[in-house]
Amino acid sequence: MVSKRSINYSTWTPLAALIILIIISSFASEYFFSARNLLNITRQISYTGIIALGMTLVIIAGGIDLSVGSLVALAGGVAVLALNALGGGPLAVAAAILVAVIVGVLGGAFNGMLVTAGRVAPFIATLGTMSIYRSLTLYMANGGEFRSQSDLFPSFGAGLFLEIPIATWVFVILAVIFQILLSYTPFGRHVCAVGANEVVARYSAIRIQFVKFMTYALTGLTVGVSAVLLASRLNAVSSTNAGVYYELDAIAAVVIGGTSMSGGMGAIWGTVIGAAVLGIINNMLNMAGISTYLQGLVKGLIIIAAVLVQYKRK
Amino acid sequence: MVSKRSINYSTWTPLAALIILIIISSFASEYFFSARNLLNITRQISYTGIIALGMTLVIIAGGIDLSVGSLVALAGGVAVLALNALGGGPLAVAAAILVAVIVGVLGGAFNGMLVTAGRVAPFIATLGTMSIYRSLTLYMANGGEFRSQSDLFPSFGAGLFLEIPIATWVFVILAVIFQILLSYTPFGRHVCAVGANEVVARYSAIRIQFVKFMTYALTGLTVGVSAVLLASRLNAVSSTNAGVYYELDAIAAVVIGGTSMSGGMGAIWGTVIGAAVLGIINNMLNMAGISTYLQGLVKGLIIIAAVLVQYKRK
Amino acid sequence: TATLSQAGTSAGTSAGSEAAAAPAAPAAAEAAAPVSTEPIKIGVSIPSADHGWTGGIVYWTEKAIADWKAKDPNIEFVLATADSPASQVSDIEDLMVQNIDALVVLPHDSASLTPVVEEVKNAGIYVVVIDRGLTKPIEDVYIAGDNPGLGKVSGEWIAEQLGGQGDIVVLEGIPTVINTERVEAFNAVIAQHPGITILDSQPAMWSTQKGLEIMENYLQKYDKIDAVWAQDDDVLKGVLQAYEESGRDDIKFFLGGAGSKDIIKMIMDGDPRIQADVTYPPSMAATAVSLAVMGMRGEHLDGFYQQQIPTRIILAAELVTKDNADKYYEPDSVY
Amino acid sequence: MTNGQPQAASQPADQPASQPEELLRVENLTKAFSGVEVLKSLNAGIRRGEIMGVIGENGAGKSTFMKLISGVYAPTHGRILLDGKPVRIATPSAAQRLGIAMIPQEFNLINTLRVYENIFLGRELRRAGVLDRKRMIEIARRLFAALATDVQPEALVGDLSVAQKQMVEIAKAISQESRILIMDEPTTVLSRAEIDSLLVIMRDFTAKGGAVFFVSHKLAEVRAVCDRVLVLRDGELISLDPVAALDEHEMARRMVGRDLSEAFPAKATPTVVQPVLAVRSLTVPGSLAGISFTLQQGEILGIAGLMGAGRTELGETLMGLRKAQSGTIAIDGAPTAIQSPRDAIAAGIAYLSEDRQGRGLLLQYDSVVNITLASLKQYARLFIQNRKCQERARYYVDSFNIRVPSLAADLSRLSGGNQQKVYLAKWLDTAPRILILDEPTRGVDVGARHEIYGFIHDLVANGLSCILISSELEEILGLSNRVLVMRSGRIAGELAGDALNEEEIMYYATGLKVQEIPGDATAPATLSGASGAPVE
Ligand SMILES: Nc1ncnc2c1ncn2[C@@H]1O[C@H](COP(=O)(O)OP(=O)(O)OP(=O)(O)O)[C@@H](O)[C@H]1O
Ligand SMILES: Nc1ncnc2c1ncn2[C@@H]1O[C@H](COP(=O)(O)OP(=O)(O)OP(=O)(O)O)[C@@H](O)[C@H]1O
Ligand SMILES: [Mg+2]
Ligand SMILES: [Mg+2]
Repeated sequence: MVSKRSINYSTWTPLAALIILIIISSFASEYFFSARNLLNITRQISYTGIIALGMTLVIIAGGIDLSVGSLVALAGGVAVLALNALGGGPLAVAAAILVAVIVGVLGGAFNGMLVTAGRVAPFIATLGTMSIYRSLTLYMANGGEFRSQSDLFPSFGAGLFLEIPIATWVFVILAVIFQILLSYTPFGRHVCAVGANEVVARYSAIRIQFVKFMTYALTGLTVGVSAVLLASRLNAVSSTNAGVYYELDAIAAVVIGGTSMSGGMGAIWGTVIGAAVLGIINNMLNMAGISTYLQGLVKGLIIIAAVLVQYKRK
Repeated sequence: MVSKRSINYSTWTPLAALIILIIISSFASEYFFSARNLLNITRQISYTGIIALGMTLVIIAGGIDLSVGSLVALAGGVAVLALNALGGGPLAVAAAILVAVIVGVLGGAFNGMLVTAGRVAPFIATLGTMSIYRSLTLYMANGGEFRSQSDLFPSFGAGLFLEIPIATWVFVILAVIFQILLSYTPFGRHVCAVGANEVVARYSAIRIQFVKFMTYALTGLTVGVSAVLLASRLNAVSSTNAGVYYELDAIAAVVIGGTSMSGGMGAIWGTVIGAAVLGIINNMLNMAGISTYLQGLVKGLIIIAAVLVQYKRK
Repeated sequence: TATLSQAGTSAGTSAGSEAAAAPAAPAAAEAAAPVSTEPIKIGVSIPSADHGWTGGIVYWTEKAIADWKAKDPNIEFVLATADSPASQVSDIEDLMVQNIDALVVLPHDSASLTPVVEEVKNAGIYVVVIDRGLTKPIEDVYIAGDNPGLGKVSGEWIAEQLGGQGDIVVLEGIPTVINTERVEAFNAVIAQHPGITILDSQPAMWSTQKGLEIMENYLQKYDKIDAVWAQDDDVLKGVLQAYEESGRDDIKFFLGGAGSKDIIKMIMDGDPRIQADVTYPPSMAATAVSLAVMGMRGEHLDGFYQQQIPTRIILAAELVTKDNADKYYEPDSVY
Repeated sequence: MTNGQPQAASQPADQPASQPEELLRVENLTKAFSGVEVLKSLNAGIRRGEIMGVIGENGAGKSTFMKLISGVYAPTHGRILLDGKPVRIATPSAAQRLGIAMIPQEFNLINTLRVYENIFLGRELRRAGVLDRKRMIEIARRLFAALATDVQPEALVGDLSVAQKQMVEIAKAISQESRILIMDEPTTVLSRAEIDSLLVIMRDFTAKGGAVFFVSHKLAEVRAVCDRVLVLRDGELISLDPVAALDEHEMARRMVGRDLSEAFPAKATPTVVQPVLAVRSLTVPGSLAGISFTLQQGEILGIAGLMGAGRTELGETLMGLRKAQSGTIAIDGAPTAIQSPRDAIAAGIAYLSEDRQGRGLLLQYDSVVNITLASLKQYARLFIQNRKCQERARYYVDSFNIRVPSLAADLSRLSGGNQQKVYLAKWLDTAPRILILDEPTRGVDVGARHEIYGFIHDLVANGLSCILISSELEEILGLSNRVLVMRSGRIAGELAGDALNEEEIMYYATGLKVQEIPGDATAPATLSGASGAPVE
């Protein structure tokens, strides 16, 4: 019966929360439905949304990654350094993107190493790297910003393609890829198996350690992508507050999306909805001009409500 | 065999980490072993340490509480308001202490309600209340500080009893009480059972919901105590950053102490050691005068190392 | 403290001139050969770099420490940064254990740090407080920027530029006393100009990204905005980004705050959107370190006729415009 | 229990005796857990086309033996030869590659995955890199058709009943093109029909030259299907003989090492007729419809029925684990509201679930904690008196002769039968007056089974009343004074005295017969309840 709940959980229920929220928002502000506002939201959610995609796999496999926020700052920072070192031309931009992704993957891989080879509890391992990655970033930037000298770089982070922000495109495409990965490939099945019952997974000839490792590495990849989008958007990376609290937003998106923290099952598209829910909450609160101090209250209530709705629907 | 690990885990291994750390520290700074410094450490760890005691129960019962940091600010703030309202005399101080504890318990109880009656996943429920409690605090203080007008209030937060800080006394006494609660009472046994296998617990006529609820309420109590100690130490409570990141420190203390995040087993005294480990790390980094940017790096590495040591010893 | 300053004056006067010169012209530091001085230990406790400006504080503090170390090997510094009032209290407790002679502190919160700094003072340690005043006058020297001033100057300049007519939006900082002081002063000024309406005012947490998101929303909500007050230059960067992307051209000008080098540079380069800035220099931290050293050594400021260092130094919130921008440009600073 | 069809199939004649040489052989195979040798230098071989029965008491080492062959454990020493060549079977996957498939005693299924996904876990079929669901589902469907069971390939394993899960395990094992099939007590939870089809499938498998290890406590089945029988006792090989050479009594004797007295203790018919428990038209939407019956002081009331008849639900409802929509429960004639297990315990009711590992015991805790878990109040005024708990646990371990390395050893290291005894002890420690046993001997060997029968008998003799839910008709018939037969949530009939025999039970269980008036004096209630009740 436990399984039962978490199953409904990850089916249609997150949608209910989203729809309710959209209705509320459309009343809260007449600007909500303006095309531009909706596009803004899609872009605003893409940064944590992309990370949440990787986080979904990690959580389904029974893990957690608290280090993503710090890793965003690190990957973005190094990317900007590379960009400036290479002169900021088109090739430099391409290189910067590559570098960000590589740093992200390496950072994720290190988390994976600690959890698999080192057998450190994921919460602790990534709590540690959260502190480590941030510290490295601060050290490199001496507490300041990584500033890009390229005029080309911002153009793609801020740019549109077919009227739609590039960040949004990336988010959607990655979401589709991860959905396929999770639901239509053996690897995806193995991720669920590992999260649901490690022993059984081992008996079924699944390389548990490899699967776990990959979930962290993939999360690192999403972090890298998110980092470069963010960096090029602002054309700079603040070592102090780039990516701060991203881990909480990403995890919240995953769980609101119906993936249970206990692992074993979840859905990528649910996570996308979860990210949308959070984005709309933020947008609505700003639009409605609610007392800034009370925004946290509303946000907290809505997050809880969103999950409550899921159970009621059950 | 998983269980087997968490057993060794929670027996003697955290001690190894602590001892190694103490040795390092004594080399890192000649001041480390000065009585004054050691007493400082015990006081410094008491604030999150006390919270970690309650957190241990929550985690053993299979839950988690992210809201403790915000609740510290809320309970402390309300306590200061009460203190000032009552004129800051001895009675007012007593009242303030009571108020802080009551607010803490209520806050914890609300978390418990959400998790049991509301059936919201603990991570999400407390992620929500984390935001809610902080927001309420900001709203009441209008983003500023709650300043006590009492000269008596600070005296006990900063005060000594038999040369030992009062905060330390409270920590030790509460630790003993919680150790007894966990290891020598039916309630403690039930907490373990619920965390180990909820279904079995239910079939064994254990009131699962009640037990879970109590773990959160008790955590709220520890938060209240910690909050009043902190408030009286500072003679004020900052609505913006009082208790920020306490949840991470508390959870880290619990897990370094050998309690597994998956629940079912754990030890209070392990948590005390975990808190000590974290406190010594901070103290050592300050004493050794390591570059402020690299302190995070060292801290992260040591947290991971501490847990690694536990496995090696296994 | 009397005894302290006595000891100081006797030993100090000789080294006085260089000492005073040092922070003003760090270049001179290397030249001067160290004169024999009794060793002193100075503890510095500041907030960790949680946004651009505090990043600047850390940068300037370390710079001053480096300069002084190069100049006088007998001065030992211990620097600790804290991410919350509670951990700053711990830091200061740890500093006391290390027998410091002087403490330079930028309190996370005024009231929260007062008790522990009082303990420090009672232990006979020389105390220099930066920026956020304690709730009791404990310190030997207090140096700070002018928060209400920043709000006031900003308000007056905007009002003048708008000719008393127009709609403006405000992006506040992290909700703290500092932010409140600035915003209240600003609002007070604007209130005197009925022609000017503040359409909206939300906290951007002194973060570029938050500034970007909030400005995006502002641009959604308000079809006509005449001017923007961002209060902090990091936030202003995000604001400009959002404005560029929106492709709108109705906003006449933007005003940031605290004088980060990028924004100052833009003013120097004559960017039409940004014609001014208001200072709140993080370099005050470096000055504070120097004041601590000089205070310990019992020196007085060069050209000052007072025997003692002034106990209160408030750095005015100055208006930076194209004409004087170069004087405020710090190319090496992180902020 | 004797069943014709597979028996016929078990004539040595109709198996390919063409190539008698051995497929797999173990030499001096030894396994020790933390020093304790649980399998002692075993030498044996299995031939192509052979079904070898492996029997022995709980803890004899059967599962360990099987786990060694299937790569779950590594032998302490000794070696395994496949086709005469030594092989190292380090992991289950290695075993799979060598063509050795295992149906484990404990379920190895992922509840959150679908049936077909479980069957193909770790060896998914793919087309163009992505999963080929169609084919996997199709194959799964065929497997279940062959097994004559109604499991849906796309159902979530978590929603299946115990028996259905067992079927999935079987399908998973036979779906791997393997030469050696290891079955560790596959039939314990199966219905007769399912068992029969399974035995047929085993035959097909061997007919193709494969070999089967068949671990079971159901000696009749062993007799029916096996060619040779390997008897283990305390980890040692007692005998390996053709099945023809021994009857069930002989098997049992070799397993236990002594002659077993009469299979079931003599029934004690309750002297005074005094109702302890009276249930009136108890209804739980979806599972129970107007259940009415009475339990007499000191009687054993059997409840028979097919899988899914709702017996477990009845037990769970009486224990306050499921919410009854209507109906009354009276203890000693006094109406008693049972809303929660606590109420049930207060009312003197104890219920042993059919799923002792999932619902009964905390496997990572020791026997002391487990035995005192439900009765902790007795041992604690304010604090738990650990010494008392220890003594109590010791008492049960001795009197039930539970084989534990030590009181402090966690239950995950105990064999099924010993776990069951601990489970019984746990509930007897709540001093119940009404004991509800759901499949109490599932996966328990003859020896332990007799002991448990003995315990039940003594308890009842001492005034305890017992409801015995079981799929083992033998057991029901052997122990019960009266038997209720359940069918789709209703009481289809009550049998006692001469009417109490296998055929009658089956008639009611399968719906061939329905009693108009259940034996109770509460016909109206029952009828109204029954008529108004939804059919599953
Ligand atoms: N992982 C383990 N660690 C320690 N001891 C074990 C372990 N697994 C089994 N044992 C011990 O080995 C002995 C044999 O266990 P095994 O499961 O093979 O018995 P079995 O014949 O399968 O019994 P059953 O019929 O109840 O399944 C038992 O005494 C058991 O306690
Ligand atoms: N262990 C279990 N896990 C999940 N569901 C179960 C379990 N046991 C029973 N059920 C559910 O209860 C329904 C009724 O089965 P139940 O076990 O109550 O019948 P029963 O008459 O007790 O037969 P048996 O006890 O032999 O399974 C099953 O169809 C199944 O859906
Ligand atoms: Mg077995
Ligand atoms: Mg059943």
